[in-house]
Amino acid sequence: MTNRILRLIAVLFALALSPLPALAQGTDFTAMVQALGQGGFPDREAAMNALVATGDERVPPILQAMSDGTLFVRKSDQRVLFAAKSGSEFKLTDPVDSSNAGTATSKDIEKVKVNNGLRGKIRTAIGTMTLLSPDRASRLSAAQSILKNADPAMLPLLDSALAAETDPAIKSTMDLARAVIVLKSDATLDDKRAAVDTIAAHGDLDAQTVLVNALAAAPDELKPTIQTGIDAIGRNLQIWQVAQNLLYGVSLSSVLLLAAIGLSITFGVMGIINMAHGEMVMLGAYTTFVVQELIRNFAPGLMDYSLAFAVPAAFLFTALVGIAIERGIIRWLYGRPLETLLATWGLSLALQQMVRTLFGPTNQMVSPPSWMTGAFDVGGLSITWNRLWIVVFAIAVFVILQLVLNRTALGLQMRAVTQNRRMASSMGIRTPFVDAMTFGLGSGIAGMAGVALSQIDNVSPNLGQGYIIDSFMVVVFGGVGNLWGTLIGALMLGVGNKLLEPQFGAVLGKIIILVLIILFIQWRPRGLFALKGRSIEQ
Amino acid sequence: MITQLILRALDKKAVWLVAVLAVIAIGVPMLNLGLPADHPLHIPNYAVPLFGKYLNYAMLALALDLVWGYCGILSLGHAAFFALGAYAMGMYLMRQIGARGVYANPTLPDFMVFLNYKELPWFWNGFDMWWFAFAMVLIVPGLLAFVFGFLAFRSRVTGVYLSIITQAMTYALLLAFFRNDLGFGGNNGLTDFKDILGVNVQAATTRAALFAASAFALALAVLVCSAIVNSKLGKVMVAVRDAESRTRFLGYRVDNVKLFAFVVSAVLAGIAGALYAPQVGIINPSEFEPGNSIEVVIWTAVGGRGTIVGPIIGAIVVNLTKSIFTSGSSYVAAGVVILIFSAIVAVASGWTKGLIVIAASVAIPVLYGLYQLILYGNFKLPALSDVWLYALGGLFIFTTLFLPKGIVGLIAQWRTMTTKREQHDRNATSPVDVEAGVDPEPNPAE
Amino acid sequence: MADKTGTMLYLDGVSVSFDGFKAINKLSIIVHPAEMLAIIGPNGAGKTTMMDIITGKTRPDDGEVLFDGRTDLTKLDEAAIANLGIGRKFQKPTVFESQTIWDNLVMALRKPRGVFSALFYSMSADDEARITEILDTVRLLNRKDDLAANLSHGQKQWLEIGMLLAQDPKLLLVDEPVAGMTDSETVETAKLLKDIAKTRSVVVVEHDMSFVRDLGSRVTCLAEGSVLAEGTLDQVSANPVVIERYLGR
Amino acid sequence: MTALSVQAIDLHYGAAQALKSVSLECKPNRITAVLGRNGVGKSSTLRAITGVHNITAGDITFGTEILRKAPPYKRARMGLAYVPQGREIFPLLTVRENLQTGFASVARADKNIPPYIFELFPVLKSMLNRRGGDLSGGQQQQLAIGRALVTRPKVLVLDEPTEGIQPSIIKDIGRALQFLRDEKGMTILLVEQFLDFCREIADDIYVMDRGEIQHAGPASDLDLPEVRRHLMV
Amino acid sequence: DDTIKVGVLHSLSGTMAISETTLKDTMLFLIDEQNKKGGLLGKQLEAVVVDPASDWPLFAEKARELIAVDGVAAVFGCWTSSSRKSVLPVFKELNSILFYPVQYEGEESEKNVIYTGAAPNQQAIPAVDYLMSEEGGSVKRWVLEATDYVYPRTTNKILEQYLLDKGVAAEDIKINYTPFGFADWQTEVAAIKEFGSAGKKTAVVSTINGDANTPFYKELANQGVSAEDIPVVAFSVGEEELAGLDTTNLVGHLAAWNYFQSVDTPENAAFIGAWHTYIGNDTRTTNDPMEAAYLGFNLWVAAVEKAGTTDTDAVLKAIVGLSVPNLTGGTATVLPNHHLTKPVLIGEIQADGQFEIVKQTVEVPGDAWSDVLPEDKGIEADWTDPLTGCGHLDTATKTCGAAPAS
Ligand SMILES: Nc1ncnc2c1ncn2[C@@H]1O[C@H](COP(=O)(O)OP(=O)(O)OP(=O)(O)O)[C@@H](O)[C@H]1O
Ligand SMILES: Nc1ncnc2c1ncn2[C@@H]1O[C@H](COP(=O)(O)OP(=O)(O)OP(=O)(O)O)[C@@H](O)[C@H]1O
Ligand SMILES: [Mg+2]
Ligand SMILES: [Mg+2]
Repeated sequence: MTNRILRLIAVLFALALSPLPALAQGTDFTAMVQALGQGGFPDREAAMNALVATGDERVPPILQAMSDGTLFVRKSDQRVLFAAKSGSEFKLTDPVDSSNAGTATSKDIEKVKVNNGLRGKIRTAIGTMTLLSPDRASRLSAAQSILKNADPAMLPLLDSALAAETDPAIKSTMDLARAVIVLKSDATLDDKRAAVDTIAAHGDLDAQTVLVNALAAAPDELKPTIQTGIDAIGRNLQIWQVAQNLLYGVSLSSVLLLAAIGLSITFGVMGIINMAHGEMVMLGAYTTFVVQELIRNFAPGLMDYSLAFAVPAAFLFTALVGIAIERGIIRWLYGRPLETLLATWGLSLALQQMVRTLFGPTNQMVSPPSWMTGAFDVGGLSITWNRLWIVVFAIAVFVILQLVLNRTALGLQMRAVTQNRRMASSMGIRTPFVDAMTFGLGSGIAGMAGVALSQIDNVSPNLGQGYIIDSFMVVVFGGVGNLWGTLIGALMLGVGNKLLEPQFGAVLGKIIILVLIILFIQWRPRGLFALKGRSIEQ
Repeated sequence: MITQLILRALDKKAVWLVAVLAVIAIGVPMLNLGLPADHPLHIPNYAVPLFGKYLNYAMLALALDLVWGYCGILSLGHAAFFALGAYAMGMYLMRQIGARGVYANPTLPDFMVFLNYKELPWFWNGFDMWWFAFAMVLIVPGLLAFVFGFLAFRSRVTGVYLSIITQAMTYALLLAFFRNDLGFGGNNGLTDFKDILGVNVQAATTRAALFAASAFALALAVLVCSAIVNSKLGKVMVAVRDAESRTRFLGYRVDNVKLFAFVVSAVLAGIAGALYAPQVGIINPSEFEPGNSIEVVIWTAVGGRGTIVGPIIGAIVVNLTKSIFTSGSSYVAAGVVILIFSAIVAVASGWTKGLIVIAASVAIPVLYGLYQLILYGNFKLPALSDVWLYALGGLFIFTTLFLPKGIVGLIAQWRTMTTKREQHDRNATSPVDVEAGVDPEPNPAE
Repeated sequence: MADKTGTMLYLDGVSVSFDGFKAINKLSIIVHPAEMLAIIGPNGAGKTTMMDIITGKTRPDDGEVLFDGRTDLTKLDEAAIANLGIGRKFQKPTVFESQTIWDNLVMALRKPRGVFSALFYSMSADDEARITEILDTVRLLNRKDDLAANLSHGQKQWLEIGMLLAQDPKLLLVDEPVAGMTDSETVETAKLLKDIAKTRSVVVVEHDMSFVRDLGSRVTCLAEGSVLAEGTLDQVSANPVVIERYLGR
Repeated sequence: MTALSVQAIDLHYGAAQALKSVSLECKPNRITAVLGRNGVGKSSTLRAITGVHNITAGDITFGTEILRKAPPYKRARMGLAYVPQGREIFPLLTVRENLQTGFASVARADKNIPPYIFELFPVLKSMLNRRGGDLSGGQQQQLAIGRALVTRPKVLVLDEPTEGIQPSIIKDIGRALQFLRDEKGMTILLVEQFLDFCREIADDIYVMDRGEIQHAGPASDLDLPEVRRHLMV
Repeated sequence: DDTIKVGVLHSLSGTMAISETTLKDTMLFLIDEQNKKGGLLGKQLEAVVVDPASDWPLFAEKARELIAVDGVAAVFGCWTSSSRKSVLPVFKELNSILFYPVQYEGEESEKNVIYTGAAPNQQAIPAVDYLMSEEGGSVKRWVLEATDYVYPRTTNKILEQYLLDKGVAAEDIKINYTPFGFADWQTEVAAIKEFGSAGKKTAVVSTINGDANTPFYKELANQGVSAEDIPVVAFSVGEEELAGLDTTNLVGHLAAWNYFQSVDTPENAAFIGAWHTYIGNDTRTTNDPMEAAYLGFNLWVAAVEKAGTTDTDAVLKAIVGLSVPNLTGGTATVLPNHHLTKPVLIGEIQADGQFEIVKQTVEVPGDAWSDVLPEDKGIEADWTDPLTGCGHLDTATKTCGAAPAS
């Protein structure tokens, strides 16, 4: 019941919006839909407005399809149709009555074009029409779009929606939108003051934008209030800004840690100057790609969990590659650490070229799962899901590795073997096995890092190259052979970088960090967590 | 005293080397300029600066070997000194352009005009005078090495820690020189050189002269390095390399020894860079890339570190290989390179290993072709440019595995081998020995 | 404590601890010019650590370390201390493995240690004779062109002794010189050291009592980082605590 | 029956021959000592036995097995433990971890440190958490012996075990070796310069010179002049 | 000789391989097609492919080798400005021709180079014009987000001047540089969001180079910067780059090029069809530099045919004024300044990784010396006669290579 009334209000609002209300009302719905496919962007906009004015339930999906690029015009009869790609063909459906309209090839049909401007308008239109939708997500996005395009004409609609709304997040957005509208409308000064306070209390960047916008248009009496509001938000934001930068730093650190932690095994523990480390990361990223392609083709339903398969797959695959490398090359080089630089450099060239041969030189696409896209707010902090997951992943890898190295027999044997291979063998430790396992472990962890990096960086043959220098810096900065050092090193470099960046820009910031590393090493010649003791000082 | 030093420098090997270089320095230009183009011994124009470049690289590698091979300082930033020398020379060459630039500004190089510089930055002053620029070629890398080395060696930064901060140094320089605001032409660097010492840099005679200068400079570097390593200081350097703290307890100031080697080496690298810039015709920040410095290390290792000829041979071999394999049409040359290398390996460590190398070099193109066959249905052998990274990577891997002392180590190996073939084989890289872990330095940090 | 003047080595109230473990605890020791001091003491008593302190490898937390009665060794680095004339043989033999035995000695030979002196150094006939003599003493003359890496454990000990001789220091610190030597070699070594002690100061650390007896010098027994007993060997070895803690029954 | 027998082995370092047709036998439940001057090849013999360095000729039998080119860890797992010259402690592992490395060659039930090790070397107990590399020379030597005993060996091979150890503990070690021989049924092969010590505990002796065995016999032979001659400078 | 050799100078390894390999394939494809048509001047064409390995000095070495050793008639190659700068002296010295297929910063015109990619006025300025227009969203505030090297620096210099000329306030322009291969864009994207929150419609003009783009766009998607709020227009992002990205959250961001794969013309359809057949892969994309290579090659063929020889000077003389059809339905004409006439297309990213063309201009003549910059106003280049031509001609004073009038 209320719904119908509200819809009516919506229609009225749309009428106000639409330039050609009378016309729109008069023509029949199908013709109005067909009009979407004609003329240029302005014509299309008019046709859209007309459709919105009908208030018809069928409109939002049509508009959504238009925005998503799944609305097409059939060239033969100029009919506007939904088109869904299946194989090399498109399945056509009529948007008006959902009837099947046959199939077509891409040559027969033409997309109903939208551009950014139109897309924004579609969003608002859908917003007004779905403000009362039972679906929480569409209500939220509706509220947000109204906030973005606050129009006084929407006030009654919003008020009634507010009354019906129970979800606090949506309600708060609606409150904000209402306040914004009030500011724009010709409400009383007191109402407007209250609105400014509501907005200021929100305290985020959006609120600031609203107020800055309002300031120019506001009557003089209101200006001081708005200005204080802006200032308050500004101060608030500044504090959050620092926290936000720290957060960015932590997130960068987690990436550095992931990239470096495998190296802290192959280089830190085993003493191999492993120039092919980056390529192990790269292979991990490609494994992610392959796993995702397999899932896309054979089990599309699991797409969202592809990373859960990719992590073990990448670990196993790169670990096996690592073991093969150790057995084939590295094992001849123990006791000649500098030669490992030469061989692994050669290896990295060959591995890069191999990937280039197999996959081509260009980037491969790894899509983010839905649970890793987007961001959420905590106070004034905006946290993106993928960064959060990467931080969690990095910590998990760190903890597991720490346990393996310090709590298992294999960990003890690894350390023994790398400290004195001959004696370890004399103690009954199967050195070839342990060597292969250690290198495999380091490589496997690098591969897992590749899974994470595929989410934020190129999946290309050069992926590893971008991280190798940073990884060595982190390991060395933290102190070779100490996992905690790697952790703290990554944190310090990551956070330092992100704190410097806003001040000095990325380039200068990076230079400063490098110079600081050089100076730091003068002060602590064996890194942050230097291994101590007689045997080292020798 | 000095004469004695020079005499000592001229041990048998060095004499040979210097003589060969002198012959090359005079002979190549003569064959290039003196003979008609269709003469079979004529050296074509394009080859002169190319070989000149190899000689500059060889000098850089030799400089690195002085600190790495003899003194144990693995510098992963040595190309920075090379680049600084090249930049100093490039600045001189830029000033020589004068008003002939696109913008015809008599003092400002083109890129400065374009970036709205109103006057020359202070550090560009003086570079119009050749003696000043040439002095800077020595002073700038030397000074950087001195300051850097003074700090690092005094604080006893060693091993990988030192390597990594040298890498940080060159990386920081790379980023800095990339910046347009720094006044060195940003990523495009310095280019479009016209004259050097009043003559056209592109003239064949200039090219030949620059080549001769490169060869002589290399000969000089050989003398300098040989003098140093044959002196007692050379022994101390090796001692520092092998047991740094023990050397200290003998009363040697390890930091001074290292600093001396480092500075000499940086200056040599700078000279090499200065000769490189006019021959290549451009100097830009990519020379500072950490990968470049690592490559220098690799040339040295391939040739044989801790020797004087090693790095020279290594630099030339690797770069020649690179040139051959990156070019489109030298299948024959590439085949010859592979055969020679396999032969070397076969001589050094037995014919089975030589066969492994040949097998690998046949297998990769064939696998590549099969892959194409599966993918596109037609079997076609790959272009050299598609497989050269395998070849280069393979060269490095096989060198470390089969020629642990580099290419020159071969000669020494050859000698022992002729007498005690059997034992030798067992000792070189026999798997069981390594398994058992003949592990001279069990320190994880090195 | 006692008078500093006229001492070759003067340690007073020296302490050092590692991660809270007191390895040296208020140690005081004096060595006079041309005197030999034998130091014994249980494993872990701090004998090697004491030498580390004297040679600048370890910085004491506390206390005074003087050379020649006036030079404060705690302020100097290893090279400076070595150049004052303090030579050391390490407990674990450390020689320059990739160089020949001859070159090991060339480097050790007492000459100016500067970079340029080393660069311009050329060997005189005297130097050559001296090295040959030392090689003869340590019985490595026939192996002079071998790499030091190819020596057995005991031979490396000898080479290190040779290097110490070549340095010609005023104060010799010798840590377990006869470990791994045969009995007759031990006797030889004792003779050699006694000879040296006629003109130099020598501090010897050893666990071989017969060797210490051969030295016939003053003996100090350390335990837990400080002096437990001092005197002649007979006096010290009669000390019940020394017997209990060190010599055993 | 022999626990360990070495038959005419040669050993080379590069081109240089260190052992020439060396043969020796360790009888079960006995302590066999090898003596000789510096550089005569004593350690090389032990390296050959433990597999740390490969022999170029000859054979080594351990019980009934022919070792030939078996890597050291296989030999350790058969029950051959080694205390090398120069201690070879894992410098960055703690004392406890150093001892635990021996677990690699024992059955699960035996993965504990036999208490008598701490009775023998009480200092190890008090330093369990210190890094092995920080110990004093003598402490390291004690650790090296303790570590070998963790593997519960059938045959224990020791290279100059008394080097750098204080007199009272040398006596303890002597007693301990006898205890191991008598109570634990261990066979012990030992290289030693310290004659008094040998005289006290050894059952059989071999004397080496220039890479060859010059004399073999019971411990009492130690005082023969021809044996002495090989030990003189 | 019974063949005419053509040099292909693109990095097949190293950091630039990702972009340049496709161009090598394109050249081989074009040469193959031409040979099927009977070759050139009655001879078959033969490609000589070398790999300068993303190493700038090696570019010079390889260029020299192609010209001096292999005797190629012309070279098609280079991508980065540095590589072009590195080979320039070689082409001048040995008098050969380089066809350079990539958009670049302008401020150059050389006798021996034909620039078949866009000059700034054929890409950057029209893109900005579009965004300033009502249709493009009436953008008032600008972030120039760039990689720190010469192309972005120069483009930004021109754009900044242009925007100021158009009355944009200085505080409404923000320029930010990041290093090559930059991978962590959190701070930068947040700063863009913040800059865009001042109440005026804001857009980002991106001259971010190469590999750094993917993480940039991934971060944009993550932080939810949508094209309707803050559109990003890029000059270095084409279909090839998008192929490595999930574009569902990037729909609506823009790129300005002279060609898009989605261009709906028969020429383009034929080109794509032939390309797919040649490369044996229906999913390989086409992109703007490929079209530039296509144009360059066809122009060279036409010029050689016109001149009747492959001799450099004759070809250079013949080529000025020549026209060939482009793939977007118009023609490309070689201007006296060795640049081409090209249409400017603005495209919006679609969910399928293609661009939807939202605006297309008529052909714009490429301007070597930007008219936007005061010091370059009135400077032209004229190579109508290659022997007496001039790359930096002051049209006011009729002097060549003189200092700018200002
Ligand atoms: N860096 C260090 N960290 C921790 N403990 C140390 C360190 N250096 C020495 N110690 C301890 O200090 C004590 C003294 O060691 P030192 O080597 O001086 O003994 P020592 O008297 O030479 O014994 P030995 O006769 O066995 O050679 C030992 O207990 C050793 O564990
Ligand atoms: N790693 C090695 N490389 C080359 N030669 C060696 C090596 N180790 C020992 N040698 C040589 O082999 C010979 C025997 O050495 P070995 O170590 O077996 O002697 P040793 O009898 O144990 O002497 P010591 O009592 O001094 O320990 C010696 O002459 C030595 O020079
Ligand atoms: Mg000691
Ligand atoms: Mg021995």
